[in-house]
Amino acid sequence: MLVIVMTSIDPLTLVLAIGTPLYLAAAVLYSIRAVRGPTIPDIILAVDCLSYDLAVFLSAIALYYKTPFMTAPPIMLALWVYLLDIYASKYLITREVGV
Amino acid sequence: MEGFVYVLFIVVLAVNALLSIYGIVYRRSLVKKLISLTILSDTIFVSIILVGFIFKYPVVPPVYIGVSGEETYLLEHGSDPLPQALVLTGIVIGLAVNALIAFGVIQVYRLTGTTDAKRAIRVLVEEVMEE
Amino acid sequence: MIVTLIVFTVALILSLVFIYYAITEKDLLKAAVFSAGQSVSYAILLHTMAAPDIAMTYLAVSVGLYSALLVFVISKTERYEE
Amino acid sequence: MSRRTIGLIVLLVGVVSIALTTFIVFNPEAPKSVRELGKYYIANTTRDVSSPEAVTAIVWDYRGLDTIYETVVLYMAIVGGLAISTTTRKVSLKTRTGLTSIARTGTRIIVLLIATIAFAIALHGHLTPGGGFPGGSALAITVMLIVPVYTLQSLLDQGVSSTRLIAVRGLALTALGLVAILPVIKGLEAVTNLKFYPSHVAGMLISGSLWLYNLFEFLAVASGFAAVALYLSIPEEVYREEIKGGE
Amino acid sequence: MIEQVLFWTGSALFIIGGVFDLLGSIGLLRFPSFYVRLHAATIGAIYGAVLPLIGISLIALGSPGIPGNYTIAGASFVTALILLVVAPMGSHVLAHAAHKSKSVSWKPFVDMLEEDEEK
Repeated sequence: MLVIVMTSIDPLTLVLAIGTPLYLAAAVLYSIRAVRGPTIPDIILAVDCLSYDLAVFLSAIALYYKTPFMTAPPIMLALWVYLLDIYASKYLITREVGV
Repeated sequence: MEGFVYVLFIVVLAVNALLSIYGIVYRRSLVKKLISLTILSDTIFVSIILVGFIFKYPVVPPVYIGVSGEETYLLEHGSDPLPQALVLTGIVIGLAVNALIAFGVIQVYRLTGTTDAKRAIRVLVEEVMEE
Repeated sequence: MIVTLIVFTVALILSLVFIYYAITEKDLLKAAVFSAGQSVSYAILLHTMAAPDIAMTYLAVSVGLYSALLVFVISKTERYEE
Repeated sequence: MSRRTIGLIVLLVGVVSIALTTFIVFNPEAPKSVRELGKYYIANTTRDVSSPEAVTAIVWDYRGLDTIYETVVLYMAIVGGLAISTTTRKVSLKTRTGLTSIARTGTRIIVLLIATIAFAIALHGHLTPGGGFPGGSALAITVMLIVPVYTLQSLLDQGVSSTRLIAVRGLALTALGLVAILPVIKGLEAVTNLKFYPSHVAGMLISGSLWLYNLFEFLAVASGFAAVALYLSIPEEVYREEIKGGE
Repeated sequence: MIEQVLFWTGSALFIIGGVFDLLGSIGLLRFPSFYVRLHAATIGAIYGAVLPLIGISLIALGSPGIPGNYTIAGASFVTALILLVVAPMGSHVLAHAAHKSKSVSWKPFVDMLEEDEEK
């Protein structure tokens, strides 16, 4: 079954080959804002958007490699991407994280 | 094309490692040394995984699903499990050791009031001389 | 194969940029955020190299626990490096 | 443009040109097949360890002794860190600010999801990618999230204290050592897997000792990092008072 | 037939999401201040991440040749739902911190939130 999948020319590769350059261009633009951003919230916002972008990307790669075992990393990335937001905001507001 | 990306991979990892070694040696802030240390260890982990990667189109993780005729497919297209197993423990141990270093940095700041490596040593030496 | 190679190139350049800015930044909180960006770009490299175990562990440790640890250290010491 | 931007551009151009020169001059080949040792592990993992996951099989069976010693190193590092920053005062915080109610509600949902996924990853480690190390780190993140959003004091009120976490950690490590040593009573070597432990329990594949190792490693890593988080989140005033009171 | 429809609907969502993501990134790069950039970041998060993830799950449902395609579809859908919760919360926390700590410089005509908090 797998050999048949490998040998046939499928439209999936075509779709991914059209779609991925858009996401990668967006990632490059986000990272330009991340390194240029004048204040801390700007940088964190850009890194967040980059991470959401890359969560899409990790799922697309799991589809591209045709394996069901590579689907857990995007879930995990999406779950605690906002941890840095919370820590940085708490530090900016109160200077001490635990109170 | 694959060869060029392979060379680029090695060169970029080497430059990353050199940059982080610069950060460890020449930056005076202890927190900056800690950040550089993690970047160095991450770079080394990625370069170990690169040893086990093969430049083929469908590369799959070395896990069996239960489909017939799968063993030949995995032997042909699976990535190397040995470097992955070696790195898996290393990442967690690295975090524990970094937590130990972080506690040390905080303690140095409590005792001397600075995280600058040279100034912290000077403050400590002065305290010893006064006694 | 071509998608894999493009992803490798972009992620490598991103990691180089983030590491350069993390090392040369004077504000340590900004350096910690750049370090988180470097972690994300390394995670996509590891995931693309068909190592989901390592990608999961790396995401949990480096994107999650390590950035929190750095903000804790910065909040307990000082923010700017002179 | 500042000097940093110029330095970055020089670095990027240098990296690409070095790679291009090396590629044109030496023309190296990218690796196209896995080495023989890796092929051995892939081919024999279902027969030797009865686990379809080659990475977990290497971590806990082929090189199990190695991993157990690394767990001991983990324990030493965390205990050393906690010993440096110990305090004799009882921590109780009067002011509780926390974050906004939107962040609280969202974090409640996300923490539940993280805990579920952490358990799933850890207990499925012998069948799918994952295992004790990623699952434990993921569970520790729940504590790391609760501390800034709901404050340290609310965790302490719920009974999650660092002494209890360290006790859980010690118990988990003891159980890990017992699982490793138990085959000795039948005259086998330590860290043997399928000769002593069954591969199926009640019709479900547990791959011998792999499931037990994953479970205990999960508990050990999670409680260790959670204890580190609790110690780090104690406010600095407590330590300042301690240093003043000591003099 | 239904598989073809699912596949091409998912592909359309994936590519449209890419276009939205590019637009959001251009907005993040071009807008003048942090509070305006939050708007572009929302476009990048919801239209640029949640929409294509649903598209990926539709693509996986529509291609039965891939082993374990239902796992991929379910996991992508769960990721989309999680992002739907997480992304607005992260932006909210960041905006709250930026307003409270006054670390972002801006010149508003009127700041209602500050007036409310002073009362």
